Amino acid sequence: MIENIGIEKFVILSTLMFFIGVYGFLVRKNLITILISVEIILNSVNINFVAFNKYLYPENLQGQFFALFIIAIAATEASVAIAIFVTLYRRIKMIDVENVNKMKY
Amino acid sequence: METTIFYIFAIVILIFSVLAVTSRRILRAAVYFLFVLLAVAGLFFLLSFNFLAAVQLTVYAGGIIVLFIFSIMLTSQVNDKLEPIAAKKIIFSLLAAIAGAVVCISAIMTYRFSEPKNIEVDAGMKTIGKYLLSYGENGYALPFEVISLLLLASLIGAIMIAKRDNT
Amino acid sequence: MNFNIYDFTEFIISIDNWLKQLLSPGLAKITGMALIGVTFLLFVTLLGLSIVYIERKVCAFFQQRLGPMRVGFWGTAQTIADIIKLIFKEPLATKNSDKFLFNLAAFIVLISPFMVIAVVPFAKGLHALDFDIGLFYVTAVSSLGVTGILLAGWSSNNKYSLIGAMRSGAQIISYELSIGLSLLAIVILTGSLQLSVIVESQRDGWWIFKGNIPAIVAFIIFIIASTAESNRGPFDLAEAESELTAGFHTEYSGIKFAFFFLAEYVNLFIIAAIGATVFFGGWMPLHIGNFTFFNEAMDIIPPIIWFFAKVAALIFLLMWFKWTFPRLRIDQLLQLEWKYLLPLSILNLVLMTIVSLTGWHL
Amino acid sequence: MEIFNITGIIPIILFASFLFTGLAGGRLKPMVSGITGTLSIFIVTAVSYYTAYKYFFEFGKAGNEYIKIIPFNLMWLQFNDTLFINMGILLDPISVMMLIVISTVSLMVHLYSLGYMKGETGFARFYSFLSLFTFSMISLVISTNLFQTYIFWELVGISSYLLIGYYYSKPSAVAASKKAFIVTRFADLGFLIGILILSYITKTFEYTTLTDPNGSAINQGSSVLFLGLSAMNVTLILIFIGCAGKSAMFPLHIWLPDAMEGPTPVSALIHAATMVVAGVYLIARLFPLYIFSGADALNVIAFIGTFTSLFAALIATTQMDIKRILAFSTISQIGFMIMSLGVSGYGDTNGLGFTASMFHLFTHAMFKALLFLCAGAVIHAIHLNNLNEMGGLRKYLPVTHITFLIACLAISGIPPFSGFFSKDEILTAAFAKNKLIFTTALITAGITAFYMFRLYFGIFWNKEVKYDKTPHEAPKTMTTALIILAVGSAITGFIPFGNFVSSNGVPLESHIHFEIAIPAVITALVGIFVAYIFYKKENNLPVRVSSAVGGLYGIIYRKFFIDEIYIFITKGLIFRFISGPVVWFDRHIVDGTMNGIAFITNLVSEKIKYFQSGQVQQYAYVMLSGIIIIVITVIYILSNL
Repeated sequence: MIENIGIEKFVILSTLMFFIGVYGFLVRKNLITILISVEIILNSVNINFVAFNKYLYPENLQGQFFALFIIAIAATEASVAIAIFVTLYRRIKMIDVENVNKMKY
Repeated sequence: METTIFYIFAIVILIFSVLAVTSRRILRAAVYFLFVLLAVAGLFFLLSFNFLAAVQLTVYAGGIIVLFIFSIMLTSQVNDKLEPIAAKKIIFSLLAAIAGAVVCISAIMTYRFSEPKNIEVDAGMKTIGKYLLSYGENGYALPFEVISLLLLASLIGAIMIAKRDNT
Repeated sequence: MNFNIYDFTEFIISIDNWLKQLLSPGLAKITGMALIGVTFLLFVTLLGLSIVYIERKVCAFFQQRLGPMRVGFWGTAQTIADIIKLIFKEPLATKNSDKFLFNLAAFIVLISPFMVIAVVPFAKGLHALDFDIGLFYVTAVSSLGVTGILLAGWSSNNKYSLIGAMRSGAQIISYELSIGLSLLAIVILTGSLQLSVIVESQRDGWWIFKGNIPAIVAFIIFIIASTAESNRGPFDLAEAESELTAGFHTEYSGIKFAFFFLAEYVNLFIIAAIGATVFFGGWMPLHIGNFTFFNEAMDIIPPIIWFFAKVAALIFLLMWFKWTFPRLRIDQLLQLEWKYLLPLSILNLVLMTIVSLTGWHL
Repeated sequence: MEIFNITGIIPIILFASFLFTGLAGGRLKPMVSGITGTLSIFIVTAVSYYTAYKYFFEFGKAGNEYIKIIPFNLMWLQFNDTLFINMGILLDPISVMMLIVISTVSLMVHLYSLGYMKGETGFARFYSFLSLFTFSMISLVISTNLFQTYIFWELVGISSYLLIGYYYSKPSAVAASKKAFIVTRFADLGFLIGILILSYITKTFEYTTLTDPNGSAINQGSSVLFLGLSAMNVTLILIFIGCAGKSAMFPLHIWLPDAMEGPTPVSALIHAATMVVAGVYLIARLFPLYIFSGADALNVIAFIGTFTSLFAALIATTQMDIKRILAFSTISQIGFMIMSLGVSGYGDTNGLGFTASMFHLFTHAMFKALLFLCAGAVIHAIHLNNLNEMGGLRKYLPVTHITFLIACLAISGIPPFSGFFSKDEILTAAFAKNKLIFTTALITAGITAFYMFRLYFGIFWNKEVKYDKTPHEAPKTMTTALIILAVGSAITGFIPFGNFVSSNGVPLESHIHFEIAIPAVITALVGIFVAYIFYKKENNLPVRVSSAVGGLYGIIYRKFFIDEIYIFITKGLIFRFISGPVVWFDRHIVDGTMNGIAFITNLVSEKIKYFQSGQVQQYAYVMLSGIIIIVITVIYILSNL
């Protein structure tokens, strides 16, 4: 609980962050920056979880644990994704999302 | 006092998020993202989820960001700039994002959240440890183990993918 | 104002009260923060100056020479003179480098040791923060520094810097694991991550003595891994002069170079402080079980002196390493971590668990 | 009985050995797997003997009778209250006896293979398969219910398949393993149907319930009718088909001679001493059921056994490959056992046939394993297995020579070797039941003596052959196994077998029946004498005799054209008139439908694939706008309706 700060402020903050991430996801071409956008989205979700935990259900820690697991999954996702990017770069010397279309049709 | 700190963090988060998704220098984007992460960790500290904040610092700031920077170092040069994005694309994306944000925020504003409970959250290390390793109600032993398995799998997977072909 | 040099709790509280009387609550808090900040800045500067001087002297003695002798008594003012020189130097940056990141890197490198130093307990009640996740916070925050090094190497637009930064990044990330695991070994015994609790738990003897063999193994791993993490010899590949000129800070000059320099020595202090706190009882005097007479005799020496004595001893140990051992190759370095230290520390952790469960520790 | 819990470790040890040698064996030195396998089977043997001692002499008897002991039995699958499948261990005289037989022979074969298989590629594989086989065979004999038996029955079949095809680079070995597998699988179909009908009738799989002479299974079962016959009879004949497949009874015997493509120790273990007697064992296991509700089935069994023994013995006289001769001899001897069960009654002296069958199983395991191992030693020494190309080996292989002679005497039924005692009991039982069977069996015994000594003289006497390399005696590990088994073959006849194993558990006093024994021994001696005349020295007598009987010899030499008949039935009839149309239907109708569907799908997807641009961001646009539209619809439009 923070004085004068209601839960909706947290939720709005995370919503804005979420859509900033979405915007990044939509416009960016470089795969790494797209991944950064995705991570921003994940962080916004984490904020939501924690805020709900703190404000609405402080008696147990579900929100915190979900956030923990999200962080862990983000780590795995980032590591595998970056391994793929590096391999991709070795193959086609480029990591723009539009150039990765070998499998198209 | 805490109110002010919250606003500072919120503003930092928003500004650097925007910078992170718009910067044309890719490493700068990563650094802005680092600031976003630090501010989020600060929010967690503010809400007295100390453990979660420290995890955020270790895993994100200490781990994922370093991975990003490494991959950026491997895939681009210092004075590379990303190509400017077509105006049409920007407009459409912006429209989509703003529309989404407006819809969500209007929904949030009209929704009446139930009254916040003023109970102190017991997020101490002992409680967390107990929850993580118990398997009854509120026990997280199974997800914990599954996550550890997932981490191992991704470790091996990342090595296998990034390994140089021998052929 | 009289205060007890054995217990700083009241001293801190009285300063707080004084501030509250003087100013409005919000302002008092901000002033308190500023006070702490200024104190730490001064402390860190002082620390940097003295450790650099000590290092030069120790190095010199190891190499059978005298070291700085001209400025001040036995060259004590040499480092101050150096700092003054660095401040007045022109800050340079290479062409086509990313100036913003180039400047930012120097700050990020210095921020992380500052954040760590906040939780170090110098004496009873003398610390800025006493987190319940103390040790975890230390490892979390100290991992921020690597970002600064990577940024410095990248933004210098210099291949030596880049290679140095890459090496440094790989090295720090790897050795972080061993450090964490070796500290965890003691955490198993104390059952808490809070640094003040860890210190308090050593009232009847330091963990290095009480903790049986696993504690000693943990300490050895800690010392090796933290030497590597702070990029000091024999693991100073990131700034290997003969190969990479000066590694990631080749292109830095003037005050920004001083930042890197300072950060390295503050890190040295932090490693020694954490090592002393966890393994050697921090500010806790040397106590032996219920040997009351001896314990009381030891208590006469103020805790703050105990603390700095231990830290000084550990710093000397680390310097000794640096000036004695030859440098490793990068593949040897990573092999050492991944093939030996990491399995060993995991094994040690298991051993420690057994020791703790069966109560074989004292 | 807690003391018997130790028996439970037998399968565990063997399975562990199988896993270890199978998974890790390829990476270690070959000898490590060999020694691991041998050591584990040694432990198993020790435990088996311990179990047998405890069972027969301390805990097995309740009053005057050996009872069935179940140390543990775990519920595995439950269908309803009465019908369930367990996994457990059943100890009774025959299973304990089988434990001893299997572990002993298996130990000998393991030991022997250390020398025989040395240097072969896939040494570890060999040992892991041996462990698998021993594991499944032992689990088979200690099963508590039919279903468990069936599971291990199939496992045994698999390990036999693997071991026959051990030299998988040799086409003939591959063909032989496939043949063995298909034939026994075909027979197992009958077995499975039998099990299902039996469980339908009796509502149980448990042996204790099934074979209780006063139990519900036997009483209820006999009243059910099927096609005018007693359903029990049909069922039991179906089960017998399974047994016939495994035990190589006519007309399902064709796989066994070909199975000799496997390594010789395998032939000794699986195709002489253990797996092929599984059929005999199963009939013995269900014996009360056969006696009380399947008299007709038992008659069928008796006649098939008799016919097979004569038939196989006749073929054995003409064959040239030494392992093949032994294989036919095995078929013939198993025919004896089956026949003996078929002529047996229940209880007291009526049950002599049962005891005799088990006794013969026991002694046969010893001497037939010995014969095969000796043949292996001969092959090891000269790398030939055609009788025509060998001779005069007695000088080079003294140990093999002596042990082989003992085994020949034992199988011919010459006192005091073991075969004499068991064969005597079989003949006595047959005499009491049916004179025709008795006469046939007596003649078969004579023929047995003849072909065994034909083999003996052909290998060790006859002509002196110049070998490329001077043959030398087998290594120590091999001769040790030979000597131990020879001692076994020589003396096991003196065991008062009836005291331990009998049809109803009550000890049966056994003695030699001289009125049967004397003619039998004389017949055997005549057989040996004829063999002596024909084959002791090289002469043209055999050729003259064979050309004298001409056509008959040809027919026998071609094994009565059974293989050709099979080929005709399968290729000429089944493949042409049934499989052909089925294949046509499958190719054109079934595949045609499927291909048509696929073709249409392909056509459609060719048209619509351009929606998939491969651009993730486009998808994200579509998804996001979709979500927004849905949300707006739900919130602002639907809620205002």
